[in-house]
Amino acid sequence: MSKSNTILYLDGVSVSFDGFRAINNLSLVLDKGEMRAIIGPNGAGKTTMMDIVTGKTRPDEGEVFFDGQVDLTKHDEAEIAMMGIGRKFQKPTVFESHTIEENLMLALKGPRSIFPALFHRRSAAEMRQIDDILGIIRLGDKRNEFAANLSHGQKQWLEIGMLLAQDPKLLLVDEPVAGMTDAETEETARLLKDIARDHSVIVVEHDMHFVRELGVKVTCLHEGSVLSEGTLDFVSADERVVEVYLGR
Amino acid sequence: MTARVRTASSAVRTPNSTFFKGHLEPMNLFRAIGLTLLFLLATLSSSGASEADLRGIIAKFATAKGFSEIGAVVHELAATGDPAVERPLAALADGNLYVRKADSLVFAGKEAGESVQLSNPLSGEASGEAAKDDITKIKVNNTLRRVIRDALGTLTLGAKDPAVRIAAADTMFKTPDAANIGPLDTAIASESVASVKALLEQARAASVLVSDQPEADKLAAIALIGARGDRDAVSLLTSVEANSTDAVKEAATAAIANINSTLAFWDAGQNIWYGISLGSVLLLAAIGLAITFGVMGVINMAHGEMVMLGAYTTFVVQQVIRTSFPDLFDWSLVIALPLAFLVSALVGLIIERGVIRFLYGRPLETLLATWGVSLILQQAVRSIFGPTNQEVGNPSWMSGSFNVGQLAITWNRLWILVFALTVFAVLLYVMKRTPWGLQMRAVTANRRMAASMGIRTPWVDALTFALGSGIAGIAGVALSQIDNVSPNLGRGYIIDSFMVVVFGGVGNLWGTLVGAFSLGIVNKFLEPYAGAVLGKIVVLVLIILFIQKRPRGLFALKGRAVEA
Amino acid sequence: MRGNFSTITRMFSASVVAAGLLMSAPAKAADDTIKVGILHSLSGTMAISETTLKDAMLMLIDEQNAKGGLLGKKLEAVVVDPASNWPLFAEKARELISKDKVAAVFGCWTSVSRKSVLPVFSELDNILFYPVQYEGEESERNVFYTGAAPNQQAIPAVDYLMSEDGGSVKRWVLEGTDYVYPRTTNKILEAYLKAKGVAAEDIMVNYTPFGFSDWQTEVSAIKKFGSAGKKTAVVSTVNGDANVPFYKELGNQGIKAEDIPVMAFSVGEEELAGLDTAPLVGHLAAWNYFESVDTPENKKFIADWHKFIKNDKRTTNDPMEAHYIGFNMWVKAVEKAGTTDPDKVIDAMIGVSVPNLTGGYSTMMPNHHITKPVLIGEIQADGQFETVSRTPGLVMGDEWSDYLPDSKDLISDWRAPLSCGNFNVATGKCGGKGTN
Amino acid sequence: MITGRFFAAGADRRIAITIFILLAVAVIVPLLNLAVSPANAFYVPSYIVALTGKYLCYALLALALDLVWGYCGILSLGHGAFFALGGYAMGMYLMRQIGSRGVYGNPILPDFMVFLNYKELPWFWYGFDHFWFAGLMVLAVPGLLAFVFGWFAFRSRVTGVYLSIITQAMTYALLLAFFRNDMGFGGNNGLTDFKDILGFNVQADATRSALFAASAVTLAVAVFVTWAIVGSKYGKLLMAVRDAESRTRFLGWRAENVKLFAFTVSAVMAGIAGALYVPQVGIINPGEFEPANSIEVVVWAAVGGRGTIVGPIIGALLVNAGKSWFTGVLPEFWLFALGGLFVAVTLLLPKGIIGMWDSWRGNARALRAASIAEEAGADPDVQPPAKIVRSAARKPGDWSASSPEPQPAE
Repeated sequence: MSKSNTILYLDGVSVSFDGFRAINNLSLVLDKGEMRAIIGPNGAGKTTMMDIVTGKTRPDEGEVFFDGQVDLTKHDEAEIAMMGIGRKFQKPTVFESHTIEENLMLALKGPRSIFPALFHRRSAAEMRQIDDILGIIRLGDKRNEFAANLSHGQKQWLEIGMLLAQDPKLLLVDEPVAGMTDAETEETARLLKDIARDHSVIVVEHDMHFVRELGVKVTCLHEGSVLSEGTLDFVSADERVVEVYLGR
Repeated sequence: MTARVRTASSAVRTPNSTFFKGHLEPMNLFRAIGLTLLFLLATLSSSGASEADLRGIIAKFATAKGFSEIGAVVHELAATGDPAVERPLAALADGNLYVRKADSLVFAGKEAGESVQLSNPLSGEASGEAAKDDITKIKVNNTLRRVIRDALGTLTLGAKDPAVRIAAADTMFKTPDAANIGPLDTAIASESVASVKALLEQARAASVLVSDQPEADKLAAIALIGARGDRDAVSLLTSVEANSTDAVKEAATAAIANINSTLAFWDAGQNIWYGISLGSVLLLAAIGLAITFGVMGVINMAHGEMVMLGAYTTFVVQQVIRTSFPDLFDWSLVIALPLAFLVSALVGLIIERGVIRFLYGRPLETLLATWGVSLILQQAVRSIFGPTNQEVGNPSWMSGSFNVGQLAITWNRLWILVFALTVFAVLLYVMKRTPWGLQMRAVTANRRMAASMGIRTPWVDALTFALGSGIAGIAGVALSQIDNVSPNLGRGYIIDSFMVVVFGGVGNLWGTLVGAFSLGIVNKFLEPYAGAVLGKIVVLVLIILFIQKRPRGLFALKGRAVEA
Repeated sequence: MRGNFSTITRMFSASVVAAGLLMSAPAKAADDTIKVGILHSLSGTMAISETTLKDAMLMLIDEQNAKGGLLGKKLEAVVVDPASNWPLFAEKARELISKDKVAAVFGCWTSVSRKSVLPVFSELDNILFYPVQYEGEESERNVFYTGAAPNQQAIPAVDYLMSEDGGSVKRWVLEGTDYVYPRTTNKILEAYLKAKGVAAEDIMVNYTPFGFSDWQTEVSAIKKFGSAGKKTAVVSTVNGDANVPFYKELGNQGIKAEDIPVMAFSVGEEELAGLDTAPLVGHLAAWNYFESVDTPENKKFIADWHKFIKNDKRTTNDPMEAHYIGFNMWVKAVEKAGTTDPDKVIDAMIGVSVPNLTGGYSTMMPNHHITKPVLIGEIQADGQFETVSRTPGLVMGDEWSDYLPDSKDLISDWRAPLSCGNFNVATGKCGGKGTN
Repeated sequence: MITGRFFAAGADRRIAITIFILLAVAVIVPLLNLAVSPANAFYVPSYIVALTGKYLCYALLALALDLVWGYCGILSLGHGAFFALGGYAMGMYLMRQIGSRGVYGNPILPDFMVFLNYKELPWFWYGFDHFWFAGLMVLAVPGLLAFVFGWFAFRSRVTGVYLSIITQAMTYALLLAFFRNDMGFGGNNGLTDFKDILGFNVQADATRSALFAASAVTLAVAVFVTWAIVGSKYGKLLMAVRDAESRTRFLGWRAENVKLFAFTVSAVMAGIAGALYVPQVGIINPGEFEPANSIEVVVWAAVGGRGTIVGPIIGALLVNAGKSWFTGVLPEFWLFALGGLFVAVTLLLPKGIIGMWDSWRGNARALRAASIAEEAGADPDVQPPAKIVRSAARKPGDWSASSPEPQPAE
């Protein structure tokens, strides 16, 4: 496999915690501009994989490359984030004692050191960017609300908005529709498809309807390695997937 | 006894000028005069002195002025060689000999409140009472006590009890005297217990070294003493080295070097023992914390005060025992243990129900609130018992020490070690093997799941906290044996306890065990080089650095990050 | 938004006013009483020692009032709690003098607390009676030192140990807590011992931290040092709390007083009360007073104390005697001066002589230290000391030790015309202080 | 923009008023002390000046602690160490100013060195005869210690109670170290017997008043600086790190640097507080390193309201005034009161006095605020009135942990 032209390249990655192999010889390649859905039962290693990509967990062995040439195992979370990998957590994590606007302001792409932040003044360009994102995530009217006052679904969106503000090359989105109504789910799918037009995206999700709606290539993980990969129809037809995950 | 004295008298040698050379210290002068008198008198009266004679000598205590005159009377008494003088001499050493002001008669006495029960110093027959004001105590000081001990040493060489003979041999070893050789020879001849015999031979060798016997004998003596190999041997040989010449001096030097190299090895062992012993104290102090902090995540800053409550419980128990059941004193700690556990556990339960349960999930607030509780408990104890230290006595089985090789091991430290390990083992058992332990671990692992399975989680919390506090309480019983029992007792242990738990790894009892012993040993190895203060600072800095390296401690549980 | 303003103003004024009010509220200056400040810690680490002194002072003041007070007025004790916090000592001293207008203050225990309040006393010109043995090297116009200077405790103690009665000690362990008093005392003793011909290798000095509790290593080092074939003694300046574990370890490791006696300067009856003294019989302490001293004055003092404190078990100790002497001296000086004005009383104090509890008189010397007998006592099984030696006469407190190179030329004399606490006899100049 | 905000309405107004009051006090109290005759009812006695001056230093210390605790969630139980180090730096300057007026008259060596037989001045005492150098050290020493300590701790992601415990270990280690006489800092007795500061007698009423004014002005400046920091984007980031540290990391912020900056600034503020404190109380000794002191600072901040700027100041003033009162009038009850305060504040007043006041006022204002928010919503430069104090914790324990149940310590 060639690394060039991939946005994310995992080869033979393993990691274990206290003897438990969370990721076992996992290989996964994501092309530039691709959106990929990852499914799999609990404990299949989905979140751990994201931890490895974002630098939170170091793999015991294996290669992890970003954009074809950057070895991600040598960098920490902040560096990786700066390179252009954004991540949304399973549980929506926003800054609850800040307003929506401030949340986005902190996420906006820009210098990430202390002193610029200390003497930072809002520019019109930044305000425009924030306006745009607020439009995309449909929170324009709540700009000055505290994030804590948002509903669960709105927090999910805000978090996605913060990812957008980061302007990453690759988005890792963990269970974006958990706890959402059907309408919200559809809305989110549309939003992600929008985003996927100019970003690479990995979506982890249990909701099969949602995955179907995304209409992208699917990878099924099981016990830390790839069980099956292909279109949703292909994967859901796979005997082993049915066995361990979808159920008969 | 008479036989012994007779033989002794035949071996009498008048102290000559060589004996005095280099020994003109007052102590030796005392002893020399005493021994001279002893043997002169012994030659005169082959069958011991009559009781009237002894009475006459004892009466001199009434008129003796100052320690040196009293000392002279002691010598005179010892010189009679009569075993009957043991009683008055022992009474004198204990400060129980009195002079009645009215008639200047000497009595043994026993204090009973404001008056003193008098008895005949020789026979021990009771002879009435006297008010304290009517009698004068015959004062003794260290020097006199030593003189008496030496005198008694010679007198008790033939005692029935081997322990007394050992003590006598020991005394004579430490205070060698050429005149002792004779009596020792007799004693060695009739000694049947091998270990006592060896000691007597060493005592004899010591005496040979200060005599003017031939060089060959002295060299043999040095070899014998060198084989003894302890500090007392070094002490003796050092003075021999200083006071002799040529071959003897060389032999002494060699023997000292030899002993010192063995002792260096034992010193390392001793350090490890001290470390283990300190470790056991740390373990005791920290183990309760390992439960409240490690298992429940509750930062209990009042933990030290739980220890203090345990110590005060011990004090109260001993107080009751002293006034009401003096015979039970040796059992006081055993009685105090369950009570201390209950007292501290109860207070812990109250704290948990009253304060901590409202603060679960907010560890920093818990820290502050329990700190406040600790201030209140401290001041409460201070108000009730007063600010001064309280006396907690050591039961006899926790006093003194014994030797393993050249390792001096004190009983109280050993018992504390045993106790700490026992508590640890019991706790481990409770956690791993009992239904309650299972519930506790279940609640720790997954609270909601545990609750839905019918475990009453609030009760488990409360009881776990009470258990942790109760264990701190019984730690207090043990610590009362080696530390001050004062309202500040707990303060001294809280930081150390936290260090142990954090170092060992939170949530892991084995980590606490390893943490406590390794910190204890490191501390004790640093102490001789860096001094106590610097040693402690170094340990603290090491822990701070260690936590940077392993933020979750030595035995941390790894796992997929919980966050996100 | 006015709410914000009022919030803030109210809160601020509340706290500032509270601070002010709290401080100034009870300044009911009754003219018919003379106020006496008592500045001893009632909480914190020093409470263990100082609380007793507060009670002793209250008793003395009660007794004086029963005798009709002073200058026809009643005495009134003002008790404050500096909580073992040294800056708080200074604050409380200031409060006593400025707010409560006390005529004199009896207080402090540790050297650092005394050092902390010194500037306050000289600034506000009041009198402090300091009742605890200390390291010397100080003589202030506003302070009267009724405890022992090193030469009133340490040197006679060492003399005793060197004497025939004391066991002709040849080898010395100087064991202390790491603070100024032990450091200075040990410096003086080292110089003194060397002057007496003790070789450097026969002196071992060791320091441990405050509240030290694990003495295993130190005690075994003492044992080792003591096995060099010469009579060895320990001179202990170990402070307060650390003593109990120290003695327990000594007892357990079998160090008997007959073999290696320990001479302590900071262990009194109060400290022994927390100990089972049976294994310690024969260990020594040097003080200027023991509870066991058999004089009528002492008997009365102890009886009064037991009555006052309503507990027959409470002991008396040396610092209590120091307060007894200090208080009586102050009373006498006030009567002599006819006023409580500190300036006049300070001048009247010198030369005042009052009975002490050990059957003699103590006199205030021009260096603001007093004359005292020095007693050496051995610990008894009942927790008391028995006097085994006593200096033949009274010893005058020597503030500037003759055994320290930098202070041997200094003297103190607060009488006119010298009026100097650190007069250098070599240069003939007052060291720059105290000429006011 | 800063000035714009400063004169704007809302929570910021509270800051302006605080600064105004502090500056006013800095002028009025010395005037009432020096220019008014003691007989006058408005006279402020010197000891009140000294006492409140001391409180203001404590208030500065509490504010410093609050910057890291309230705004960044770092519960430092070792801030007393920075305070004490600043104090020692100032104390060393004051010691050198004694010159030959010490009891032994040695022009170079302080008294304690003379009787401990120091032959010459230890190297670390060099330069302290200059005020500028000492002033620099007041900032540098605590700052550097905090920087090094924080750099290690935050980089290794030591957080929560672990951090609290090792900060406590730090101050404890320093306590033991400074107790050692061999360290050359005067051991247990510390540094004392000061004479002059910048040529003025430290005991003179005028100097005291000047020090008081300096403390008040410094506190005012510190309030302003803290306010500016907290209001900046960095300040938002600081709170973001407090609320969701991992989120900030995945946004590309270096959370450890964010914390390190606040920790260092806070330590420097604490150092300044210590430096102002020492000439006013006349002594600095290792007792200031006592872990108990650092914990007491935490309760000042908690009483007033952490995560606010005014709260810690009010807390420090009130608790210390209470301490002065209790230790004078009811000595036996001081620890009961202090201990009870700890418990009561954590249980009943988690947001402190300020927080309680705000939530009380908040209900009344909520309606009005909502309508204003609508009008003002479009203009980004005008801060809408907050429903609550924006920086205060919204509810107790918000940033401590998410679940209100016992959690095994991580």
